[in-house]
Amino acid sequence: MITLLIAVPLALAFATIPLRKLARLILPVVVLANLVILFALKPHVGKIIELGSWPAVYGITLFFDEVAFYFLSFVNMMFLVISLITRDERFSIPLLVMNAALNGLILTADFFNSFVFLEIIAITSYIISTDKDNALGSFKYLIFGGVASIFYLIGAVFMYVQGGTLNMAYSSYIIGMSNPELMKTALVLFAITLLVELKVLPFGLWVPDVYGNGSALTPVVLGSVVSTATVYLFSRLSLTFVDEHLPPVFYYTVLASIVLSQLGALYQKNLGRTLAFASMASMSTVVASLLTRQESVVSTALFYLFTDALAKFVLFTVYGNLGVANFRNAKTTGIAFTFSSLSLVGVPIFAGFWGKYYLLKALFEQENYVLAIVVLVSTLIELAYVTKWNIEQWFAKKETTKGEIENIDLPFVQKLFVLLSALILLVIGLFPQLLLDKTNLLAEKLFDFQLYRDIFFGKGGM
Amino acid sequence: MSNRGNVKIDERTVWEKIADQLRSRSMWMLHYCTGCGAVELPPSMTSRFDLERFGIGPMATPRQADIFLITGYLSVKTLRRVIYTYEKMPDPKYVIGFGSCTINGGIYYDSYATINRLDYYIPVDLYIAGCMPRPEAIFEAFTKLMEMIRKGEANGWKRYKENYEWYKQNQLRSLGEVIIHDEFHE
Amino acid sequence: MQNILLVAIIGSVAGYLLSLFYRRLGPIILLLISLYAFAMLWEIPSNTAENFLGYDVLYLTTLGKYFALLSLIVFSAYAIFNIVWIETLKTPHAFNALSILTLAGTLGVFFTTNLVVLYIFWELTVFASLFIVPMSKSEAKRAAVWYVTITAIGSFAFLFATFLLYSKFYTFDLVEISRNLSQLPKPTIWLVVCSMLTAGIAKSGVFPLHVWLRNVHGKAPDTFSAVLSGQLVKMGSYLIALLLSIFPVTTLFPHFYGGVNILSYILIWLGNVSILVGTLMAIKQNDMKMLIAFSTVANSGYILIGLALLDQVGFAGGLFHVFNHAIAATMIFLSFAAVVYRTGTTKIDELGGLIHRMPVTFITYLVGIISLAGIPPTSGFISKWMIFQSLVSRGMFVTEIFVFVGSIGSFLYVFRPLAGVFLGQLKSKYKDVREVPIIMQIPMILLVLVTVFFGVFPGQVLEFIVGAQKEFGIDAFQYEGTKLITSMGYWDTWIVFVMFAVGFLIAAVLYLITPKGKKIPLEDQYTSGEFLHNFDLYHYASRFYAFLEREYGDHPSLENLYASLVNALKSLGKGIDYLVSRTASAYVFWLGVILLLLWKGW
Amino acid sequence: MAVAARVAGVLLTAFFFGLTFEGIGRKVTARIQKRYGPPWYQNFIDVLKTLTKHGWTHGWIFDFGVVMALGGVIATLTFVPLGNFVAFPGLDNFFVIVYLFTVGALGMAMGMVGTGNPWASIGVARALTLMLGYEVPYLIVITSLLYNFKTSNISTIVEIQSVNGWNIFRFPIGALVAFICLQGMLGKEPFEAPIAPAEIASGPMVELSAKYMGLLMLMNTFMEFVEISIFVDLFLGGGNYFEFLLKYLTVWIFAIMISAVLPRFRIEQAVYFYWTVPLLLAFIQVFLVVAGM
Repeated sequence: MITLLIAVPLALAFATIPLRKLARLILPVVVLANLVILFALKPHVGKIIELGSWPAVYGITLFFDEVAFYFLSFVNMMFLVISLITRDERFSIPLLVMNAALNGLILTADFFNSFVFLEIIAITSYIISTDKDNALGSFKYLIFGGVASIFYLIGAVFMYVQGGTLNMAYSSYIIGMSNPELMKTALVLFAITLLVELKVLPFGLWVPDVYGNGSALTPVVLGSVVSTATVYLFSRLSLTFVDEHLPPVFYYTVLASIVLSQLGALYQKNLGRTLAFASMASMSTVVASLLTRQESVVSTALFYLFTDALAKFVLFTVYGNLGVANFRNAKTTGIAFTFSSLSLVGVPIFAGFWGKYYLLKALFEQENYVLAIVVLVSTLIELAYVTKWNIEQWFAKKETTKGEIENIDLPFVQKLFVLLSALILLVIGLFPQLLLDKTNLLAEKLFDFQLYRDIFFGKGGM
Repeated sequence: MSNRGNVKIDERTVWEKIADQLRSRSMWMLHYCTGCGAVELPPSMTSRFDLERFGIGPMATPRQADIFLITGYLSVKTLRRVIYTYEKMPDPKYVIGFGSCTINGGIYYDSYATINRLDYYIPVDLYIAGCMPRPEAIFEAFTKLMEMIRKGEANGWKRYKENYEWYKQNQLRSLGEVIIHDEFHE
Repeated sequence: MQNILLVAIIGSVAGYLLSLFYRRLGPIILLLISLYAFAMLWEIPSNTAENFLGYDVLYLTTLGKYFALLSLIVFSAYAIFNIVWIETLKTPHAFNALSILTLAGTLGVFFTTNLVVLYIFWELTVFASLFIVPMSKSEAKRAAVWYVTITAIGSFAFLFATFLLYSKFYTFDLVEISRNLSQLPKPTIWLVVCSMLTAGIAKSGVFPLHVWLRNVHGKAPDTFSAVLSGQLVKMGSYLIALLLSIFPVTTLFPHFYGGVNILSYILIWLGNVSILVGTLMAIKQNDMKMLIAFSTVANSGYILIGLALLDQVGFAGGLFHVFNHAIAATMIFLSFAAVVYRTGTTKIDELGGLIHRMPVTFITYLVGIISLAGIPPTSGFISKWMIFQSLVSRGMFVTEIFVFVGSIGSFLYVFRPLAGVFLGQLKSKYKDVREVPIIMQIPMILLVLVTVFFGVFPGQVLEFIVGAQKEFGIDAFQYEGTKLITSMGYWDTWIVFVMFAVGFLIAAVLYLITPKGKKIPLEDQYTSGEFLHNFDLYHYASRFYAFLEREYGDHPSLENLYASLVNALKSLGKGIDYLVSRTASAYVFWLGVILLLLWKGW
Repeated sequence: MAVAARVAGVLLTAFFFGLTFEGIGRKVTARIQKRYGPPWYQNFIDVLKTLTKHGWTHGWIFDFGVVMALGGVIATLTFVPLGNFVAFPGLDNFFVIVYLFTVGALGMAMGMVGTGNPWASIGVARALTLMLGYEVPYLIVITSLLYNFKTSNISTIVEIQSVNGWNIFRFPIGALVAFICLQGMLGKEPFEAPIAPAEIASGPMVELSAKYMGLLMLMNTFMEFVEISIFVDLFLGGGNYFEFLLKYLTVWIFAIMISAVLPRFRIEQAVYFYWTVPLLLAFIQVFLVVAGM
């Protein structure tokens, strides 16, 4: 049943190629269907689905547990909102394909399969990033993505050669027992690929041109949806299968990336590129917290990830449609923009504050002062430019040639969703427990390889 | 002090009398040297002839001054400032004219720029003869003035107030209407 | 306490909605809230604990109650003044809502000793006041960003210390933390206390972090700079007072000089430098609001010195100075707001002779500067006297130099607007300026009465201060009625006031029996014989202390230092931006190089 | 009633002896300039003469300023101890007197600038800057004294001195600094920039006609009386009323002699001088006091 999540969008994507107009309408329906299936399958979670009833070791298996469920629901909800909001129908088909690939990526338990889905996502995101004729930016993104994905393939080959099987659970268990050194090198290779998608600075040099090109669609799709899926894969690989740290050079580069991308954002004169650098910074913060490999820190990192994704969604949508807006005559959009930007910075009554609060509390409990100070410094720099932009837009006096202030505003649909997500941020801000319990569950699940393996071993195979 | 029927009747109240006693013993000169006689003042104030013995000393502003010394010839330009400063001095105020230039124009009587008779423009209480009187003459004048004040005869400031119109008319006739065309005036 | 906070927060939303119909409703609501809060708070005895939305975090100390009542006085004066002044604003609804929110935030800060809740209300106040600052002048935008960033430096340091303490004691309650603070190793204590104090120092505009004060107070909407300087700065002083009194500073840190421990000595030196900087810079300013902004820096230095002395007289002096400066700064800024309401400019040399058209504003400003400069009949003198007594009794002569320069310097810089704006020649442009409407005059007159009343009968304020001192174990300040007693000597405010009245009476009698002076117009001046036609120029106001300013003309400016620091960071960002926008071929090349290194390195 | 009598006593002493000593001062200056100089009662005549003249007023702030000035200085006067003759025993705290003194100064400043004449503003600006100059070393030295005797009550210091000798011998440097600052306070010759008759037409007093000039002269006399009596109390010890007046006269004559022969400092030179030489001496004095001399 769960395979429908992959099959339906893929099938419909290619079915609707001839009727271009139709694709525009099918996309939201398909995503809605995904959500319905997902929630229908909620009760019997923690089940393996073997494609073509081949046993786990040989065939391709999908693994559907709570972690996958929550990530899938978040990804598909964001996809639903995006599909309702986008106005240009050129990208409906790539979006459908991307949806299928994303569902596949989260569900698969097979190395090669995850590589395939990763490739499909990469290709569709190259296409989407060409919005607003940003050819050079997407070409650079293509270069980065292409070269990086080779490493993922080499890593998968290592796992297959050593582990004998492509199944994640089996091979990592076998290699874990026999040759942990190789496991570490494979993880490094996987990390290089994923860090490109996770926009950590040395690997994420393509991000400002792609995100900052002014289109409403690209940054939201890449920023909120694809990054979240990649975070899932990265945490699954680095936390569940391997129980040693990545080489410390990764940790320091990520820390440096946080501060440097904030500084990059501080320098920018164009709001789009500032937000691009800001999303790089926040994603690097999440990765840095994942690299600490402590359960409490990881759960707060996920909390921070979800609230940040929502906030970025609002910021990018408003910027995509209005550019540097004048909120004097677009009050509700302005309030939504200010709410989400303040939540990004961590002002008390918004969700972002609890994200940073729990993160810092966890870090201090683990005596990890370095990351805490880096987070605080980065928030300080972020505070500076976010306030600058907020004030710039609230008190801008943009007289057009006709002299009166032109009052462009978000169309109703987008304004509705933007306001909705801003209010969600406020609600989470007032009652953080709602999201925190779920992320604690996720973190706990991510860490016990034991349960993951038992389900597989119990099923069949060796 | 009006001399009705040639009998000088002293109309001053008791307070006025006491005030005049005080005013006579402490006179402050307006340090505004209008003519060539001014050069006589410093020697009269320094160690050889000490004016301060009589309580007479120089003051920087007309607001605090009692005596106004017109020391010599008075050109039309300075006359306008003399009148402007005279009206700035508080009552009672006394004017002393030095030398003949203030009486009848002296050696500059036929010049286009000077005025011949000071009395037409501001009331003068005392004149000192001499084409620039020496300090002794100045002392003579000051003691005379002190005596006049005590007796209540130095009433130039009252005369100025009583027939103010007449003085104003003389002043305007000699100075002419002051018309200025610059950015400050409409 | 909880319902005061809830009323204020709901009030801010109500303020926004109501002022949509009629813009003057907003300030009226703010007035009602502050009066209600004042009445409620007066009844609540100190040391009561309450819960706020389920978490029992609110705890009212006497110190908190004192500061809260003071801020309510400032806010009510601000509200009454706003009822008419709100007309000049382009965005009144947001202004009303955010100022009520600021009140809610400040009251929240004063009502709690739980560190996280204090941080939350602190940030709430900062962000509420942030969006008000750029509402009037356009160049205030940059000032607002500076305001937030520097205050954020302080509050993030505070947050860092809070979590450090939490990781050690698993509690956020300040009282409990202070009880077992001494278990921590020495360097950690230093780190925690200093980083917490940075928040207080940043917000109260003390020396290293005073750079934002000039622009923000100078360019904020006129009445709001009264709240900024009169009240929000006091939040910083409150935090310093709270930390210095709750943490056992005297036992934790070694004694240094004159009975003062090393931490207080450093704080005193920070206070000294901020007095010097504040005074010398205030003397230079030509914009009257920026001038008073720098006087706030100087007075925060005073308060810091008073508080850091932590003894019977000095601590009481510091707390009393908080009261005086709050009231005086509010009065002065309200009078400036009135001047700007009528004339539209804050530059001193463009104004002049306003006393003849706006007497009530003049009297407010006069009593304000008499209290700010610390001259006897008003309450300003009492606090300065206490600080002097404490410093002299301890023999800290270097600090005394700065304090004396500060107090005499305050005569100089408060006199500059007095002579430049209110006295001297009345500019022809403002010939027909009228006095501000009655509603604006009421708060000004009220504050005048408050200053003079507490100048003569300081009993009520001293009662709160003594309560705060007793609560934190500092031996309380002694006073009987109006006689203030210290180890070095005592004086009686009532007798001084009576003798001042007697002296005034004698002078008045002398004035009346002598002949009456005739009133002459402003143009009838001694002009050393010259005929002047344009009396606007006959006014000495620009570069008032030119001869003094030349002495310290080329002084190092901290503002430029911070600006160049930010530019350095931005150039780092520029480097990243340079890296980002390379051509694709460059990336391929570099990737190849990295691969080679990896291969060889492996 | 005793208090009222004492207050009246202090005021009359100040009025009578203040003006006579000023007269004597003028005679001494004249004698220095080889002149006879005016009679000793000349100042009485000057003051009373100005009070009888008909002057001008520049509005209510001008009148209020003059009255506040005189009233403030009279109030300060009542607290100053003359030897052992004190109007309010115990209440004569040094800081109260110094700051109550500034009420008079502020009143005068406000009144004079209220006239609207820029000469007055320049004069007052100079006076305040000069005050910044001399006040700092003065207060440092006096506070070192207060720190030494552990009290800030002037009358107690007077009693201590009657027991163990005048302070001028125990703190010579302090006395020197205090005297230099006294010269600035009195506005006597070297530091006469604020009321320079030649440069700025007698500074603040430019618009003072008749009785206002009289009241301000009275105020000036009372100010000098307060300043010198503080100096005498703190440095020349106790003794009864007449000894106090004798010491007052000697200090006054000494100040007059210095002022009679010196030209006038420019205002920034004055401040620069005050913040280098006297401040340095004050610091030496403080060092000695703290070191327990």
